Amino acid sequence: MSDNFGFSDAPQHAPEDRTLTYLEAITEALFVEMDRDEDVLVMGEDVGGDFGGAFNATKGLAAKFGDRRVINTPIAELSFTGMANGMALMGLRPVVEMQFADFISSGFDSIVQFAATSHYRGIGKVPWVIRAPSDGGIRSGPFHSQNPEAWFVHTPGLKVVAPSTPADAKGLLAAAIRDDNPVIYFEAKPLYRSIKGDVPGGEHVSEIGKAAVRRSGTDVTVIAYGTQVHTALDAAERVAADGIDVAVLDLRTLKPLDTEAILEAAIKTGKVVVVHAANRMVGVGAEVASLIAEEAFESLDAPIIRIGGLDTPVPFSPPLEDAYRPSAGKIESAIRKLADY
Amino acid sequence: MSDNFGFSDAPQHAPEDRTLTYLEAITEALFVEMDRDEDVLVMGEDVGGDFGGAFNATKGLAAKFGDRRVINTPIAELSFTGMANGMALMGLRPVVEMQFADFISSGFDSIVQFAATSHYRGIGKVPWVIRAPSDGGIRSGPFHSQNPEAWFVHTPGLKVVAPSTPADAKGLLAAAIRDDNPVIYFEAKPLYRSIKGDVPGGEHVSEIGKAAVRRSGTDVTVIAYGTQVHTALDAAERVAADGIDVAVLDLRTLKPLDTEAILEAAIKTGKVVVVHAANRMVGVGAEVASLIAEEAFESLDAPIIRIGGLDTPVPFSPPLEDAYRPSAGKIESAIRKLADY
Amino acid sequence: MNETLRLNAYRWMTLTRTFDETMVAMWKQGRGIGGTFSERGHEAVSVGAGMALGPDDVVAPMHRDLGTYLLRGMTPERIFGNLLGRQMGVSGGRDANLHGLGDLDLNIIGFISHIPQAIPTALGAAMAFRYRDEPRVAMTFVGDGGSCSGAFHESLNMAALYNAPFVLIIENNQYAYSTPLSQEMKIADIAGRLPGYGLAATTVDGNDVEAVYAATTDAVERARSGGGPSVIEARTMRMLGHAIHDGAQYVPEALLAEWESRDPVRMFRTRLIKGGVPAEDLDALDQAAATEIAAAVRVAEAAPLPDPESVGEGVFA
Amino acid sequence: MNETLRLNAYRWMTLTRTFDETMVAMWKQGRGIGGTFSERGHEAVSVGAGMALGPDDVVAPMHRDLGTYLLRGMTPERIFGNLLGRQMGVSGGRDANLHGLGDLDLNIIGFISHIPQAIPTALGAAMAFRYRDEPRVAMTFVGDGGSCSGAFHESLNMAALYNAPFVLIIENNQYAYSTPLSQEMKIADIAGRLPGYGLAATTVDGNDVEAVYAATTDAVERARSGGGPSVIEARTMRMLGHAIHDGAQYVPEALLAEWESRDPVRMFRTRLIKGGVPAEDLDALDQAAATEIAAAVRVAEAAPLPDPESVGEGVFA
Ligand SMILES: Cc1ncc(C[n+]2csc(CCOP(=O)(O)OP(=O)(O)O)c2C)c(N)n1
Ligand SMILES: Cc1ncc(C[n+]2csc(CCOP(=O)(O)OP(=O)(O)O)c2C)c(N)n1
Ligand SMILES: [Mg+2]
Ligand SMILES: [Mg+2]
Repeated sequence: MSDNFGFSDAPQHAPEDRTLTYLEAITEALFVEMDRDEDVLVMGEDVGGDFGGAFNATKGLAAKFGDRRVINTPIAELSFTGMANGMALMGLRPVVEMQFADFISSGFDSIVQFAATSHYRGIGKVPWVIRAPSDGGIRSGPFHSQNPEAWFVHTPGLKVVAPSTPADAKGLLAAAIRDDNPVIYFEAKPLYRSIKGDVPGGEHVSEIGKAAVRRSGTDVTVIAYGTQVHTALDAAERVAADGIDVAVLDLRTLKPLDTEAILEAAIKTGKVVVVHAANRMVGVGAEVASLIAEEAFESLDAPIIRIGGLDTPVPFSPPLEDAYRPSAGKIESAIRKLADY
Repeated sequence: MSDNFGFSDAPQHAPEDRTLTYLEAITEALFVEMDRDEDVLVMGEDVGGDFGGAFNATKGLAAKFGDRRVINTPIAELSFTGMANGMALMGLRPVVEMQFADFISSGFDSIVQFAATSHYRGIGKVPWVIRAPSDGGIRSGPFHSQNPEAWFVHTPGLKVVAPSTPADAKGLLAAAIRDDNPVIYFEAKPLYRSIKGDVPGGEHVSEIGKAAVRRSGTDVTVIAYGTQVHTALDAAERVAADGIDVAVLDLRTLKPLDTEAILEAAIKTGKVVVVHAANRMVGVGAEVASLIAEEAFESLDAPIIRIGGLDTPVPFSPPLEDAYRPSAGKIESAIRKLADY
Repeated sequence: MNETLRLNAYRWMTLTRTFDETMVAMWKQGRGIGGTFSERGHEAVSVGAGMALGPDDVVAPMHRDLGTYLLRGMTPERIFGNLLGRQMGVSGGRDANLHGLGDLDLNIIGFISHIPQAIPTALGAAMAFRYRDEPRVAMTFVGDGGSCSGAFHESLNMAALYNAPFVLIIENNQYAYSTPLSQEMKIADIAGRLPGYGLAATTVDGNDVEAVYAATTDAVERARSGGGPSVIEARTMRMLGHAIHDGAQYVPEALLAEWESRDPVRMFRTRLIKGGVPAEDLDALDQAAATEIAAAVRVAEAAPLPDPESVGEGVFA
Repeated sequence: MNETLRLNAYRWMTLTRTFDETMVAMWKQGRGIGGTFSERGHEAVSVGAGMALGPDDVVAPMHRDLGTYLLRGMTPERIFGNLLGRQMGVSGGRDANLHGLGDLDLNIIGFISHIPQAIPTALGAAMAFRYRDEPRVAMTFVGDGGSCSGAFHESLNMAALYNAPFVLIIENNQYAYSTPLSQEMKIADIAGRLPGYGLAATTVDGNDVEAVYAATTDAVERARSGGGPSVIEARTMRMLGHAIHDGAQYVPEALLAEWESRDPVRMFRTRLIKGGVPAEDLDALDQAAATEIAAAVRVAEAAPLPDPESVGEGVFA
């Protein structure tokens, strides 16, 4: 490992607004934030050199910022995440890449025990970000398709974000880096190259903890995040022809949840579908549905329907994986059921 | 480690029914099942020799069954649980003790990735039990008080049980040992010596997946498990004087959930409080409440109230821990609120 | 190795190589589903080590040990079926590529992604044999990359402590994905770690199937006779990318050229011919392999995908 | 050590011992809350190693390193406050006993139960110093038991790889809870593992504060001057149970007697007196320690518990 690279004083990566893919937006956030703040560094398996990670999200960073700030690690999630804890306590802002979100379980203790509890116990601030390329539908099998966010939303002391658009991919990553707490950033790898969108240039920071209405509607509300925002929007289109007017709320942040926006959206239509790609049982959707059942009970006009992955490992074979995942069709059926209720 | 101990042909530990503490019932189940089946063995930190584990749950086993069947392990949760995976694939039935449930996160990959997925992927059966001494209220601080069951109930492929009585402590442990799947057995350590109850002698096996009505009532249903069954019963007593008739459903198994019993109990009163000691957010209670909000919506007469630990690490100091935990008082308020609704 | 064993070894190596080349070609043609892993360059390790096991021994191969699966009787057909997500594939379409190739009837524990989970799992199998006083051995593999991970340490410490009938093959192929050995560890000699556990370790030329076989046979016999665990570091080279999509531009060409000149299959072929085996006999084995693999692909490609209705089956036993 | 350092070392050792004896007595009298850990027998390690650090260095002590906390300026008052769950305790009543004694103003990273999490954390601190080219060192501790766990391996491999300014003290006190060393590992010499990472390791008498100090000073200076990480195995004995409730009947009496004859505090006192220090000077330090600890207990016991309303504060920064 070479230590000879200094910090860059080059201008920000992209001062002007552009249309970027979701993946490009992630890379741009890393460029901008590393350029802005010398305390920001990137670490993980294969993130360095010319390679730039299994998905090329960190490509170009080592060339610009040097090996010192883009650190290749051995396969040791528990300890390189633990190392990030120590770096963060000393005031650095490490951005740790898990090669796939599936491998975040290998670093579990360093996250849920150390990072999550440290500020509460008076140990100090742990301002890191873990980037976790998650989600499936791309035939990667049980160990390269997982959506493990529920484990972390359940655990007190972690923030969790899950962008669904290129603009949020950039803005929430920047916000996560600037946040003084450990933030797990679930990036939906099926969106990497499949969606493009307008992304503000230069510094662009979204607010953590704020949901966004992606579509307004008066009949049924679909609450979703990540890939499923797009699936929900598809489903909304499908039923629009039949005069069913669907609202889609994108949670964007899973912890802290934007309870105000959730309740407002639920109350508006009185009929709610909650959707995520992660398996349904004790998923984040259960929290959203329970919240509504407790706080917006009076406004409810129908059962709250949850749609998620089935309660199985993520199967590989296309017909099985398709049966496993939420889909526009499944959401459409739920919407119609509620509309008819 | 000595290999010289054979298997015992002594009679079962306790052929006759007795009044036992919760902890004694656990030990008795281990005796009976080890005596019955040579494939059953016990492993974990400090479980062996004369010591018998941090809580003495395995005391006497090594003397009776030998070091060969009661294996002291180094501090290596990831790999001794992984070892249990391999043993179980070969047909043994290891019962692994986590010294505290809090340390189950150190063995996470071996549980949620390997054991949970193996049968589905065609690798084979993994019939182990992990005993996890959980729960707090006894001033043990953030790392000796945790209730991590939600992580595992969310993960497809694991069974999860949580006995609240000595009879179930014995019966569910025996059932877990005989089950062909990985079963996590959350034993509530605050109950170890604080409750006694009648326990059937000899072989006693409870059915996994069946909830039990611990108290019938017509006004409000409290659904709970583990320590909180007792707290709920206390709360029910408190309001009984005012003519509020409370039903208490003890889940006993958290996965697979007894959805039928839950819905029946919810429908009966139309008013539900869900309680657990684990923190509330994305807890098992969220699944129970969401299930009811979806499947028993028509029968609901009031919001579903969830009570759980706060969304903080478990604090040590008595006033903080008391504020953190569910209590008879908190449950009582919820019951009254619903009764008045 | 005697003559029979040598011909057997060649047979498995050429079958493995043919499988691999066919698979790589199919994926390039877009006939694959998802990604997959080539094990080109690893044939001597997977075949040499696998052949050292007895039929009752258990093995937990990793993603570059195709040869081990094949020689233990997992048919190319079922493996192609797995790669293609077919119902008749080893995992019934549930697991991907070279993961999930588990069949306890063949005494094979299937691979799991999370590195190096195979080590404690195989150690557990060894502990079961010890528990039951069965004269069986459990073997598994780990990469140079996987050897940096905690379970390596925890498990080898316990293997030594419990004197388990356990054999670990370290496949040091110079890279973990894009990361060269020099960025994985300061040392160059992974086997040098083993004395720290009270374990003996040997280093062998991982491109020499007979050397791998000899070292593994010693280790297996030691384990079987109560002599405890051992570890073998096989030095080899991953000749293609990490996975099928990876062009591996990060590997210096000279390094590849050097190892290409020591290709395990060709090297062994040359040795056999020098030792008096008629080239035609080897050609016949090559031909048989080609025929077998082509047939396997035909069967797998024609086989049906799983019924989506079955998706929920088998989560619990 | 020169005269001043030696007196200093004695001062911290006797303060540590007095704290520990007072704590044990209080818990036996039912004046404690929850459990706690005695570090009797570990005074030479925690004081000798801790004194080798400069003020800007960072340390992550474990549950038997009371001396290190004290000598870095964490007052007995605040520590008793922590043990008793008081608002003025180090963690404000949030963490228990000797956990959660963190104070970055004193360059102390508080302990976390999950063994051996302190190792990667302290390594991360060392990496931050290296990143910023600061001449600072990070030090931490692990038990014999903790050395069997995966993070030990992963972290030492990375410490060597990155040449981090990092020092690890292995406190080999013969037991992990009830489990003797012989049931934790096959080897007897934990330091023997370190060459496997490309690291130097030294073994010292953990009951000799000067030996610990000398070895640690070397290690700290090497780390500070860019010479990279090192590991010191300090051999000592846990003289009481694992935690306060544990009678430790599983420890052979002869073993305890042997180590009792080498009690680190008494041994050092004898050496100091032999070296010409007047016994009265040491008595004065003992007396000062007794006064300080008694006062600390008074303050902590009188201090208020936290306000239950504050329970939700501080989860996020
Ligand atoms: C815990 C974990 N982290 C990351 C990965 C992703 N991954 C798959 S293979 C691999 C490299 C493995 O290198 P090595 O162990 O040397 O085996 P090789 O592929 O070279 O045969 C990585 C990083 C994984 N499978 N498991
Ligand atoms: C991962 C993990 N497993 C189990 C425990 C419970 N535990 C606390 S201390 C201890 C023994 C530690 O032994 P050692 O590392 O030798 O330190 P010592 O207590 O002897 O100083 C155990 C098993 C823990 N803290 N962390
Ligand atoms: Mg490799
Ligand atoms: Mg110890």
